[in-house]
Amino acid sequence: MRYLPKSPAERQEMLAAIGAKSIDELFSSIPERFRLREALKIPGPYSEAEIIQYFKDRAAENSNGYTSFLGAGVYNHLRSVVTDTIILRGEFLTSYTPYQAEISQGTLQAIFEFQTLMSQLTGQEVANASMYDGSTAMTEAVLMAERLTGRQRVLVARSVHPEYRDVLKTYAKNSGLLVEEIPFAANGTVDQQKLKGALKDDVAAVVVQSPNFFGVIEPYAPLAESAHASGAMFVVAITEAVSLGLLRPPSEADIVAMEGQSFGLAPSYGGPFAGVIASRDKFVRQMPGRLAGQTTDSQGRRGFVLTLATREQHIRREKATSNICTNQALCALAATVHLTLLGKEGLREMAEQNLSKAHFAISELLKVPGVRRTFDAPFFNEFTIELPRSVKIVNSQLSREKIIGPFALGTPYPELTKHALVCVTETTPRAEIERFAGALKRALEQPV
Amino acid sequence: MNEKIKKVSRHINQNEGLIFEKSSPGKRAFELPPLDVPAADPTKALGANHRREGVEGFPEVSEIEVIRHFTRLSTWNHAIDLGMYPLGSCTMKYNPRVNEFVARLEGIATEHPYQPQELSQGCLKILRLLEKCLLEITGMDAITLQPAAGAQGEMTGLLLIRAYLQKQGNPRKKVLIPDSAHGTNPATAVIAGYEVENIKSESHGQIDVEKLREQVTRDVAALMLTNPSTLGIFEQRIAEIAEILHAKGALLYMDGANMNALTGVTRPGDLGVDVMHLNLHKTFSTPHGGGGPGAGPVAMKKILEPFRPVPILVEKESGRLALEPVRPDSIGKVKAFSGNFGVLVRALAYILAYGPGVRQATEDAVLNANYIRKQLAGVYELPYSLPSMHEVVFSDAIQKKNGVNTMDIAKRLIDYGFHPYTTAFPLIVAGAMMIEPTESESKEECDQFIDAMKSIAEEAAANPELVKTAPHTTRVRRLDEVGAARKPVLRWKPASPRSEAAG
Amino acid sequence: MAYPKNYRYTKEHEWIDVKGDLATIGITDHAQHELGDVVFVELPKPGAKIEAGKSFGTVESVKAVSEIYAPAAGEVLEANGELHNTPEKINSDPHGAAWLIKVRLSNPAAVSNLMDAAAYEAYIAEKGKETSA
Amino acid sequence: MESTTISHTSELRKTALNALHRGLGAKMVNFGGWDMPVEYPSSGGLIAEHKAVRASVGVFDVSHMGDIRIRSGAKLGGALAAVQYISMNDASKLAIGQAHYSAMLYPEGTFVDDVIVHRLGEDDFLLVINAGTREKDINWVRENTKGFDCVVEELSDAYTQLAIQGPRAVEVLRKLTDADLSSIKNYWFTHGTVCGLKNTLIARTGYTGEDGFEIYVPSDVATSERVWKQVMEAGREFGIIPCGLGARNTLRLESKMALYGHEISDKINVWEAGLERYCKMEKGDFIGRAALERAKAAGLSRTLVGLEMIERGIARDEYCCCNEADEKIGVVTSGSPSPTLGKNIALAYVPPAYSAVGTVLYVEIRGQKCKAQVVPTPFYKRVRKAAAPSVS
Repeated sequence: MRYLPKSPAERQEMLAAIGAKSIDELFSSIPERFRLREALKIPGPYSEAEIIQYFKDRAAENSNGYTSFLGAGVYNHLRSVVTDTIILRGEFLTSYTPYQAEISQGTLQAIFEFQTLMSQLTGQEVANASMYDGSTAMTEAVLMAERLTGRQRVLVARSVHPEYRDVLKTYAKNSGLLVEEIPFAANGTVDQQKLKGALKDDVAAVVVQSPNFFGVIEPYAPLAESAHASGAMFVVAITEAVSLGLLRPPSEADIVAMEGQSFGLAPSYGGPFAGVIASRDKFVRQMPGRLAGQTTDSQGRRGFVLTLATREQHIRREKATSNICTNQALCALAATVHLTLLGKEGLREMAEQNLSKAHFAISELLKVPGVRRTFDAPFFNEFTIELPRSVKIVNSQLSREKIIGPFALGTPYPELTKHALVCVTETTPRAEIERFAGALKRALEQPV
Repeated sequence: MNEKIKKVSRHINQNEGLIFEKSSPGKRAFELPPLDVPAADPTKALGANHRREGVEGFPEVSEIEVIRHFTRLSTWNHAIDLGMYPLGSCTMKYNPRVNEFVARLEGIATEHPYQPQELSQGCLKILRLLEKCLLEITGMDAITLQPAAGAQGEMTGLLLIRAYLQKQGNPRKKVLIPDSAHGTNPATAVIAGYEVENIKSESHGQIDVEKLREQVTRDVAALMLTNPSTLGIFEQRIAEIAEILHAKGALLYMDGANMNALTGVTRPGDLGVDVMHLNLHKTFSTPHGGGGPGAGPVAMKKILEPFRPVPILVEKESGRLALEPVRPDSIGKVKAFSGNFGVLVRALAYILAYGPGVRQATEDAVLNANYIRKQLAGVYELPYSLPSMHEVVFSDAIQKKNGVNTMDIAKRLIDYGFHPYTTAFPLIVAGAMMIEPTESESKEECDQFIDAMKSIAEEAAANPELVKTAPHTTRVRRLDEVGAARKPVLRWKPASPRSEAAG
Repeated sequence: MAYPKNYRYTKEHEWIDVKGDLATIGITDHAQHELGDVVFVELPKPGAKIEAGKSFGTVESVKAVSEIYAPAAGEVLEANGELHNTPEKINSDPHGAAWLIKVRLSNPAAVSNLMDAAAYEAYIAEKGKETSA
Repeated sequence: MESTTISHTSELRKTALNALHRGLGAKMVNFGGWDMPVEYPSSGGLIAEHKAVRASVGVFDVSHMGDIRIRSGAKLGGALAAVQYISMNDASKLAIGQAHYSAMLYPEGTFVDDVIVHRLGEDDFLLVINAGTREKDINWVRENTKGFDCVVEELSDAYTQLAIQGPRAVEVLRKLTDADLSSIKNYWFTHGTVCGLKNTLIARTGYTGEDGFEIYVPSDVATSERVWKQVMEAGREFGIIPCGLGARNTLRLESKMALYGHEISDKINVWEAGLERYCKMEKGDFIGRAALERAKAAGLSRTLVGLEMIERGIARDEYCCCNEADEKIGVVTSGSPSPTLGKNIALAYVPPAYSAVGTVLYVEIRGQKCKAQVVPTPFYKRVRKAAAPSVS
């Protein structure tokens, strides 16, 4: 087998050296009756060519040739080939968590740079080395707020990504956390009156997303004010990180939980991505996940180590701040390389193109008879429109024209079955936007 | 080496700064295609109070600088591609490159989790086939591919157990965890809402079954067992252990971290295990990537099937596949979207490459571990005499006499071109040296490792100081972890009289 | 390092120095030795109640966290803020400058059940044998 | 333990056996101010002498070595206190009749000289020192033991010191003494009658890496020559031959035994020399201790490694070591062909980064870069019999 570097003779030699007659002897500690007699019933062995063919065949059964207007937490952005060139280097790809600092300085310095970039982006003082994804990052942020405040009630805006809220509920169930949802106002932002009403001195955190799930940008200041007024932490979730190239960062937030997928990571049918938690220095010892810190070696040279490890499960065991061991180092590295390539200007320009295309798109779509804008509030690259009929039906018609229609809000928000979340990024050509508008017009003209 | 010297020579003494220190306004490494729609005015579109003028401190460099910066950093890492990486319990095996290739294919990497399922049949078929393979390998009845990593798999597994017991009226209080277990287990148990009760290993490092009998009460929800244990020893009475638990209505959870010792040889399902997680980044060769991403599928027996996290992959009568978002008894969602798909793709590519022949990989892994054990026994102390599976645990007892401990020896290994083994774990072995070669090491590589370990043992006796101050060949020497923890510097800040963060 | 005669000691390696119903509490030289370089200390706020045998804070080294257990019950009057910036004091002067908290004891008499210096030294000597065995 | 520092006294010193050596046609050299035999062509020369010691037995005249006796004065314990203060090993661990390897250090933690310390009695020690450093050593000892209640006397000229070395040395000596040699462990000694000479010091020590004895007999020519001849006589059946300093040097080199002025000197500290196991920091204060503490904290800048030449050429003292990049990284301290291994070997100081066994580096031999490789040391290890356990 091509992955195994031993000849039959060498195996015999090694067995002899061990003093075993057969390989089975090495498995003697497994009770005879439990040892598999026949071979596993799994396909293979396949040559490299066959493996590639298998996956190409599967790829052909997916959405090739379609233009998509989906966002809703996973975004299609330009990615430079440089990013893959770097993360495919064996020294990054095939190394372990940098516990042995002396021979992991590459990974450690890259993480330190990632932490710096994330702090700068989010307007926070410190960011960790990444989490599984945005949904778990937001959940961990809430648990962090619980530890810091010693309170157990959490208020989550209903305009936060539905799947993020679901994950939070799963974790909350057994940690005695009480999750309550705050409705959204007519303009799609958090209903501030309802929020004030729900806020008492037992609330650990107020969680909002911006731009929120409807693409609407939340006003941080008043929300932060009400949260802090009752001693709760203000937690901001961000699913479209590119927006930070143009949007003022949530510097009012105590904790920011962000999905980094927009930074050089392919949609990849939902993962792997890279979550981020950023916060204030004074909270760092309650922050989950790994942290790279700068220090010096015995000769006074600058070097980096994983630090404050005592928060982690492998030391604290049952007292750990989280049970997460892996971060998403390679995804974080991809994001680091990607952002380094973009740089200050590139990120700003990318954000501006998203803004421009989205605003062009909404103007085109609103020309279509029967299409109305749902929320009258500023947005970045996603917006919600109302159609005269169920979005699902419209989408099935659109797909005949090789268009993957916008996200149908009806499933997570029953009251919004006729409302669609449209996403347009710098990757969507003007012609496709116009084709979409045309197709939508035709779809709506057809009798139901 | 003097930080001022910016000349770049051989990588071990190369002095590459932080990317921020190379930044200079006006440099670019990326250009976008021209905008083909009217430019929107940000201030008008967003409102002045939402507007931001670029990200302060963001680097401005050219493409070649980016390439060089990260390429130089990469040379400071050890990696499987460079040589043996014998970290115990981490299963640092070869990461096949075809896995990377297929994960990046157009139509695989490009797919959106919300696209219509009739346009996602390819993705769903991949998930389906992987499920089938993993079920066959583990001997279980049902599986979820959702969890993002081993630790989340553990949590998912315990939530399944909790939901199952809850359904029967009582979630129970305690989870039993052997003292040899990995630290994640207790951390997970607590997050799943359970108290942790440690159980002591008997003198051979196996679970003390007699004591277990007493400890398993109606309060016990489950036992979390790592098999083979972190000592690399197979839990011989596991079937009996399962019976004891089942008799009291408790379940057996198996940490599959060490599945590389069992794949194709025996099946946890047949051993009486009720639920287990797999680390695809260990046993199934997906790259560790410096610490993630991973994936931690959870395989289970029928009784737990109804509680699986959503979405659930189902086969419609038409033969078409679908992800179902709701299930009445589901524990809910553990992660947004549908698992770490990209990682799952790589794992399937690995399984297909071997097919049933994966047993050979397991045999070679165990062969390597036992070969190293044989050659180093006597040179280093073997705290437990039971036969080793895929990894072997020595202790530094002999070298301690010269004041040389496991960490010193580990660091000296670096000078010999190897990554250190796992130190100071498992906790029940003082000065543990936990070595897992995996099947990816040739006899030659194993022999070189053995020679290095022998040579270090000699040095430990003849010239302890040399070992205690290792490594000597790396770009940086032992780093001041105490200083790093006392006054954390966790991000770069522009050098200023006040801020020393830039070092 | 000598163990002050006037202190009392616990099996969990805390010391307590009682004056009337006021007491100062810290960790022993043995404890700081076991722990290694201390990097962080977590202490209760004034006004907090502590219970005998219950954890009231933590001391962290690079690779270990240990709970600090109250030798006796009482109310916290003051926590040693110094230690936040100079945790290393716990390594250099555990029995003096690196005291952790000052408390008003609810039952000063109970302290007499704890080990005196001699008993404590015997106790750690005994432990030493176990571990080396 | 010998020195090659050339003495400037016009008149070379001679041992009591000088005439005898010349009679045997030995090739004589000025060795540290002494007129000493380097090899005996008549007995086959250096290689034959070397092999005789490894395979059977040979005898060396090492009377040029110095001997310093330190005894307590009125107050008991004075001698021990003094020895503890001037030497780095822990003499309090010595039983009467036991000896150990040690060294006298400068306050900088570098070497005044290395010594073998014998404990003759509770308050009575004998330090055997190098020939070339005799004056320096004795003055150093006198200087630094002033504060102690002890008497220091130099006995160097009182003894003729013969080293009978090799696996069969015990059989040779057994024929000449009443002492129970089998009861003398390695690095222990006793007093017994040798060649009729009562109360002769018999030590199971040596400088060859083989089993063997060193005996100390009165240094008058008559007695010395008589004992020498009787030893040769007793050894004949084992093929004993006289051995010179040449063989002595190759023998100690194969066994990685330090030579003053080469592996150790006033420029090299204990950690660098890799002699940590003979330096007992925990025993209390001694000259050089503080500096060694600091040196430990500072970390190693160089360490002593064994080299084996891959390309032809013999690495000699003072030759440079360099890496591929041609950077000078270290220096050879001793080098020679190894008669036992049939290879060219050397000891050298290099940065720890080049110390791993298998590391390839280059020795500059007369402008020529010759490839060498770091190998495990000692180059030669004798198979010990249970009777003679290791010192360390």
